Amino acid sequence: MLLTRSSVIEMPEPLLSIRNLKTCFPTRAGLVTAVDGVDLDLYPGECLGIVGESGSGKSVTFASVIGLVRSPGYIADGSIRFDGIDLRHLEAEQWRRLRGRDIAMTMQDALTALNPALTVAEQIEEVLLAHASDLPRKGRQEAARCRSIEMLRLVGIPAPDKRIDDYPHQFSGGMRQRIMIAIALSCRPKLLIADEPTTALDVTIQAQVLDLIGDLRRELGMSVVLITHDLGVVAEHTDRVAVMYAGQVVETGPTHELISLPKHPYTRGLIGLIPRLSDLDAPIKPIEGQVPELIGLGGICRFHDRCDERMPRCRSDIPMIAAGPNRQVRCIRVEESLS
Amino acid sequence: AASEIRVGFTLDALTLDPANHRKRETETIIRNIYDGLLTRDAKMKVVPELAESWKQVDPLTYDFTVRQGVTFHDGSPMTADDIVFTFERLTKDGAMDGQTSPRKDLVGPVKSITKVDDRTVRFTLSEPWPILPAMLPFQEVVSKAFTEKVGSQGLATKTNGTGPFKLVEWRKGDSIIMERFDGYYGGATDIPPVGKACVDRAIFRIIPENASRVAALLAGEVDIINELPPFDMKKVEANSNTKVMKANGTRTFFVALNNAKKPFDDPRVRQAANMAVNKALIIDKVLLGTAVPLNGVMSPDAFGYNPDLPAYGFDPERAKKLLAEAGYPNGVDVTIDAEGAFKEMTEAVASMLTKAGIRAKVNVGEGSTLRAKWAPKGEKTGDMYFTSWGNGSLDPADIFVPTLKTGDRGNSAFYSNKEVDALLDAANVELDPAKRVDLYKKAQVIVNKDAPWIFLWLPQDIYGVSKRVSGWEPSADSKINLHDACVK
Amino acid sequence: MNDAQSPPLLEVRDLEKVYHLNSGFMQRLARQPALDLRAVDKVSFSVRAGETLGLIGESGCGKSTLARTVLRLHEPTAGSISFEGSDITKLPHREMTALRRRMQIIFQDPYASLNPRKSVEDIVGLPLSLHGIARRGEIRDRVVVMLESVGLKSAHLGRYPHQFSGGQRQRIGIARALILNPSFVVCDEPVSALDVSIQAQIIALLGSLKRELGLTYLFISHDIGVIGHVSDRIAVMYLGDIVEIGPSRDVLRSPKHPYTKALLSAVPQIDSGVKRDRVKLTGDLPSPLAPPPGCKFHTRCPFAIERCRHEVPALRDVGGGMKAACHLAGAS
Amino acid sequence: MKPLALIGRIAQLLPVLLGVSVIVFVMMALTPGDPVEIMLADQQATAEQAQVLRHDMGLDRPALERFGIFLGNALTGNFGLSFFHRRPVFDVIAERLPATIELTLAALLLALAISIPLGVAAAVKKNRLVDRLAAIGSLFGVSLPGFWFGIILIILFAVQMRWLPVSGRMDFACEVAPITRLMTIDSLLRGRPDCFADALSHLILPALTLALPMAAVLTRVQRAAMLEVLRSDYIVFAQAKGLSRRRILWRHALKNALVPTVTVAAIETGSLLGGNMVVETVFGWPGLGRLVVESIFVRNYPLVQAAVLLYAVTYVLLNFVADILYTLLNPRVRL
Amino acid sequence: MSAAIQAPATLPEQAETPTWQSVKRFSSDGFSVAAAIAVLIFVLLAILAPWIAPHDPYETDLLRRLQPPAWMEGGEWSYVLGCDALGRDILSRIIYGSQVSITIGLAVVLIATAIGTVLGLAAGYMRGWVDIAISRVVDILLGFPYLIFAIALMAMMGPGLQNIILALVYKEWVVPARVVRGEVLAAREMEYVEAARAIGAPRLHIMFREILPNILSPVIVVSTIRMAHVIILEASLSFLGIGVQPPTASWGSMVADGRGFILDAWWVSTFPGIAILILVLSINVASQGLRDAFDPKFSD
Ligand SMILES: Nc1ncnc2c1ncn2[C@@H]1O[C@H](COP(=O)(O)OP(=O)(O)OP(=O)(O)O)[C@@H](O)[C@H]1O
Ligand SMILES: Nc1ncnc2c1ncn2[C@@H]1O[C@H](COP(=O)(O)OP(=O)(O)OP(=O)(O)O)[C@@H](O)[C@H]1O
Ligand SMILES: [Mg+2]
Ligand SMILES: [Mg+2]
Repeated sequence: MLLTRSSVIEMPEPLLSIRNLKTCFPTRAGLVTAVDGVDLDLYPGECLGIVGESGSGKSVTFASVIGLVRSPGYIADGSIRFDGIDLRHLEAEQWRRLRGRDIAMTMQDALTALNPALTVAEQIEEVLLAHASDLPRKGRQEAARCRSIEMLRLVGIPAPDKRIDDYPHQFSGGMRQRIMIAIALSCRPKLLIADEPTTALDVTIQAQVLDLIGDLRRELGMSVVLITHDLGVVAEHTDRVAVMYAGQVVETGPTHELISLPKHPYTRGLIGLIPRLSDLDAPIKPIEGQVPELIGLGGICRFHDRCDERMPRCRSDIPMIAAGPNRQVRCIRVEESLS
Repeated sequence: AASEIRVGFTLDALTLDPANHRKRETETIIRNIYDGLLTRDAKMKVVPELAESWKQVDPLTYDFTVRQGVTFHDGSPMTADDIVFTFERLTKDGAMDGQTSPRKDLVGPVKSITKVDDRTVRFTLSEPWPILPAMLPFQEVVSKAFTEKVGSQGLATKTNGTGPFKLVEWRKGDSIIMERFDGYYGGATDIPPVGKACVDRAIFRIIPENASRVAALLAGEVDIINELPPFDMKKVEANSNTKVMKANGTRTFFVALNNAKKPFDDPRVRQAANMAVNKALIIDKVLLGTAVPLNGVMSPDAFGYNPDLPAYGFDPERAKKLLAEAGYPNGVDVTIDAEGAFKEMTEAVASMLTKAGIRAKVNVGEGSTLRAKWAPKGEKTGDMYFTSWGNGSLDPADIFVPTLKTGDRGNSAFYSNKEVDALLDAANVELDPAKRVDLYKKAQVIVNKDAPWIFLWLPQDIYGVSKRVSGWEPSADSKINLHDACVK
Repeated sequence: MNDAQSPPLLEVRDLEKVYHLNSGFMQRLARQPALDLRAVDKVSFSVRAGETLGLIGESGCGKSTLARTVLRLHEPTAGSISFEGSDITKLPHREMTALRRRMQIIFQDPYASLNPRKSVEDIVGLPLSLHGIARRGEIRDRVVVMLESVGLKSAHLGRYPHQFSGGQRQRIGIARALILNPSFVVCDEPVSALDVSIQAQIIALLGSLKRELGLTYLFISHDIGVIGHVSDRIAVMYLGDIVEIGPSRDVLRSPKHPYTKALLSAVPQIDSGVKRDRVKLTGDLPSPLAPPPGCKFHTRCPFAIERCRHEVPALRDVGGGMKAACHLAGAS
Repeated sequence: MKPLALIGRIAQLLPVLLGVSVIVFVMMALTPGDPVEIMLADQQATAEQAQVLRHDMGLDRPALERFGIFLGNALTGNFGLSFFHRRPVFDVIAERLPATIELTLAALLLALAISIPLGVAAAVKKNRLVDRLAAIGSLFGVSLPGFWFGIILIILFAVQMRWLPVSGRMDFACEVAPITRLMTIDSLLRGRPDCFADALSHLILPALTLALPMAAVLTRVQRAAMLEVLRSDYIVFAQAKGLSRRRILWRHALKNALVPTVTVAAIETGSLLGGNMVVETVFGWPGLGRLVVESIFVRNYPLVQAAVLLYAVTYVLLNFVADILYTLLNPRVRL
Repeated sequence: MSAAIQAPATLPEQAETPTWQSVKRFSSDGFSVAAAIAVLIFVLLAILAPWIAPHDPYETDLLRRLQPPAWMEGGEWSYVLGCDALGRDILSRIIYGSQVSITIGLAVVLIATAIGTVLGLAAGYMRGWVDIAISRVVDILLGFPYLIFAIALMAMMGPGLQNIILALVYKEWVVPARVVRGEVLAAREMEYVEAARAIGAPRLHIMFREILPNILSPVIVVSTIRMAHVIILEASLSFLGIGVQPPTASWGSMVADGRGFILDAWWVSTFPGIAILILVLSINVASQGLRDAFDPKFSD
């Protein structure tokens, strides 16, 4: 209803479009609704940043997209369309062909995401062998190996032809992350979901890896979803941002606009508590309270008990509200300011 | 088709060297490959085998005539030299590559063995020893040349005998496979039929577990099994293909009472114990009639057995009275030691004793430990010991003396009676068999009255035999001789 | 900072901590090469009473080791530590135990640092009973007071760690460290395991406690933003060495060591209006088991010259109260 | 594996072997019973003869000296003569060892063949029928007293149904010249499928009796390991790569999930090797375990000492094999 | 994150110790509870044997030798499960036999766990020569085949309940010692241990008050599993003829005694065999429940 018509005019068809996504986990304590009514669009060639605190549902949202919600979790509601396909009703075999080829993913911790018992060569080649239809019939194996070495070279592994037969533990953290990126990109996917690709890395290495993703994105012309909890990373590396809180998107918008002019109290709080090197004396203002449990929350603003500006109406279901071109905010205060 | 007889047997041979063991089961296996100078017939009479005949020249000298035309399995003839070699190997210290044969004492006080001529070998003793012939069966003759070739150690696994079968393969712990020796001279002439073995192959298969051994017989996997538990006789009889065969055994069962310690230092208590046990019931119910009750040491088949010994009837009331007389009006508390194998029987005995006021607690121990505990040199701490003594030679010298002479090897009752000692000593050197019998009979009467043991019984050896087997009889010396056995 | 003259509370000289790997009995029998991991390599610094020294560096550079060695939770291999003017390097166990009342530590992981089988009262009260400071009856009262000062309630006394959120657990850890009234507290990455919104709460709490109780902190973090915010002075570590140390403002504004420069420029900033010169590093962190000879940073340093390959640079004054271990520092 | 590491292994072996030797020696020395008396049994013997035998057995020397001699000889691979077989202990053990090895290997293979697929299936179909059945089966497996179960098997399969032989290792009709001395393998090598079938039929029941409890344990281990692996990030990543289910299960997951199974299998095999005398007794299997137990009962010291040393060496070797398998399965581990 | 799931939305006012949580988790598992009850019934049988057993388990009567169970021809209802070779009531002997199995199982596991825990703690926490010494002994004992060890020990010390317990304990402590050592090695690296050191806690306090409570649950779990093992081991020893003394009835010796009659009088060894199976099965089921309850990371 309040969809940002204006954006559609400027933008082409979205590559990925999530509507009202709801993903749940039954647990001992009750039903955890990890993602509750998320709407997101991703356009071709775009880099979308997803920020939010731990447990806010970033990973689960995109695990839902790629169909890998861990058991016993399940998608309870909503639609996910990717490149004209309805992802919610795919057969196992269709999924298999889609994953790795059209949608690729990297994970937070490369050491645990790479199989410790298999060589790097095997782990790259198997993706190519599974998906690349353009490999020659004869000598597929060799062709796959050649292309794997190419990929490793592309992500900047020195002497890839020698190192390809090593095991993951023989590489440093940054190199492992790059290997994972090489694996994800080996079939030139249309969409890369990078789930916290650098959280486990030191800043100097993190910079190298993020730069690499940026370069490759431009080179291969793909779309990237960059999941992170570091606003700084988002600021430097993404075009557009979605802020998540307690299983919901609370604010979206072009990165610079959103950071310089946050409209949701939570976003404001987030930005306010980041220590800035440029202004050491600026006090950091903590957000008091803690993230609510995702059990039986019902339709209320999830931030209301931590919010300085709360009012009685916040205890009702708040939809995303358009707040300017390409911007949406889940806060009724915005409605007030608009009207 | 080749005929084959299979014996399900309790224990494997320790060695195939006839001179290097002391094990009854090993003897059984070896005796089918090797023959000895003498052997026994079904009635336990000692008869010549590799010897043609023998005679006692004087109390210290025996001459053996060597049978002619006997060949070893390798085809070489057996000569007097081989016999001399065999017995020197048995009796000379360190004659077996530096080791001494453990069988040395089985041939008694032999001073020398000499070849008189090609047909005669002479044994000279250092003191009179009337039972020499009784001890010679199962001292098998080996080939001198072969032994020198393979060495004493080699003889443990390689054989070259004169017996009815030659070794094909020894699967250690599993089976011993033998085949007929076609050059066999025929065996003892006093035991018909004389000739080669009847079956082509004979196999001993080792099955220690009773239930498995019986199962193997019933399943037709083996033709003869030894140590058939009495309980299984009914089943073997009921099976259309199998039958039970029995032979009088040679093992005397008794409960040794500690004569050196209260309460059994009093003969009245010992007699009371004898009256408390209902032997007949146990023999009837547990042994299913496969044993003869004993009132003394000796087997009824043995040399010098006294059939006229009075029996201690089952009479718990008398027993209690005797106990009271001996100063135990309230009964006594004792333990009765036994090996695991005899546990059931011991428990039966113990519960009978208990009912007569001798409250016996069963202490099951491991055989070797108990043997050490009850060694005559030991500390004499036990009360009662359920045990047995085997007497393969069926001569009192081999059971009466060791178990009841003061301080002798097997005197676990710590029994000591000067009179008995004197009688036994006299009998040991008495060459006139009739007089020897007399001496032993007298000694048996005294022992019966003194009751150093609870006299129990002499079980029969029970075999399960397939009905396809013919010509084979169990023998009282517990050795299975397959020479005459045939299968259909 | 007026206390440039006040005597240092903690003074560390040439502190060294070597972990002997493969030194087990069996490994020695197996003749496996003994590996010496020089986690802290001749480090010297001092902390004045009332100040916060921030310690920053990449993962595995030896920050935690330094902290634990200073507190003698691990025995130093060489060098000396003096606390409140007296040498504690070789202090016997018993006296060291007594001294622990004065120096405490707050740990990184709020999950692993609380014994899951003990109630909050036991955890926070244990230091008191161990040191025989308070009688049984008093302990509870003092625990309650302490809990309230870190923002918890007396209702929490009987609860167990698993019943708390990460931020609350960290408060329990702080309470445990502060109940003995220490003067010196090591904070070993007290906020890195926490969410940003909670991080800020804890940083604020630590700040106010410091002011109220007059504490001195050695504050460890790998987040320069946090370090810059809380510290008076900053020390930068690389592979077991302190490569640069100085007042926060100066270290952050005009770093002298190329590693510090690279580190600062790599930190993603949200105020992207500020355009920064990226000092881009190439290559990976060398293995601490086989650190490069000469200047340990030369393998990744964009400015390395021949001299850096052989000669170990000393940590020397480069003006403005700053020290840096670089042959090129100060020259520019 | 580097030679240095091998030296380390051997160095590790020595204190264990020494300790084991001391314990077994002391134990045997403190056990009442006299091997000479046991050997002479109820038969004709004089004190002199006993003394001669005692000398032959070396029992007339003081215990400490005997231990020294034993150690010295053991270093050169000489374990002396068995008191009762009066042959080198080494030979006597070597004759019985193959049967034990064959049985143990068969049990191990059987257990692995049961437990790996079952464990994997149970993990993949968690909380479904297979899983429940596997769980119940495992519980029964570890709860069955082996001796009793063995007897039940004999009654069922050998006596009632007559499908399988009661006891022994191979029929006598089969004379297969030894190569490995494992009957099943030898009969195959010699081209005697009939004998192979026969040897196998003898092997099945005892191997099953031994394998069942082991399979039960391994199934649980395999299932737990598989579940753990299936939860791990690299499996999610492998799925995200669009690999086939088969490849993910058998290549990515199993290789990692086998690691704990290998460890446990090594430990279990060790205890199997040293604990199968009960089964050997029930099935008349001519193995080493029975021989050792009999030897303890007759105080055959040299044999017991040598056998126990052998078990200890095997235990260490098995762990060593497990370590090598680790490195194959998990390249992170280096020897 | 996972912790966040477990912590209830509103913190309960009443204190929930982790142990209490585990107990609650255990008691919500019907299967395990049933097994635990079965174990309890066996314990009660053992304690109340003199009052429950229909007959004197030692009273022999050769006239009842191998009398079949009641429902078979020749059976009597007063001897429900039949009689053994000496005419003793099998049911009564099984009831009394539970005393042996349970006493041995409990005693061995308790003693071995106590010893193993202390030594494992010492080895894992103190490291150095203490660790080397203890680990070597553990290795040596592990390298020693269990049954042979027990048999040799029994031959050395003679049979009897106490000696069986000793013989089993001699090696059994190795298992908890290993488990504890492994757990301690992991636990000593935990920050809460370092925290205890930082506040000046003495070594013994750290070992027994900080670490021990945290590693107790795997120890308890392992111990219950071992109890099942021990009961079977005792039965094996009795089977090999070196078990408890007659006339004491031990299930293992009952199976052994009866195996000679298995073809016809199957009841003599089958019923005690089933008794072992049920007890061990119950212990195993219960211990699996314990493991799931106390160590949620294992439960699936
Ligand atoms: N397997 C699961 N079972 C139960 N709850 C789960 C599971 N996986 C995730 N959750 C819950 O879903 C919510 C969202 O988790 P998600 O992993 O998406 O968070 P995130 O934003 O990616 O956090 P982080 O920054 O820590 O990765 C959390 O509250 C988490 O507890
Ligand atoms: N107990 C130990 N034994 C051996 N090596 C150790 C030990 N503790 C730390 N190290 C090593 O010493 C080096 C420094 O470790 P330390 O924990 O001090 O680093 P850190 O700077 O605190 O890193 P992080 O930011 O990851 O906590 C590392 O290489 C580490 O592997
Ligand atoms: Mg995530
Ligand atoms: Mg650290």
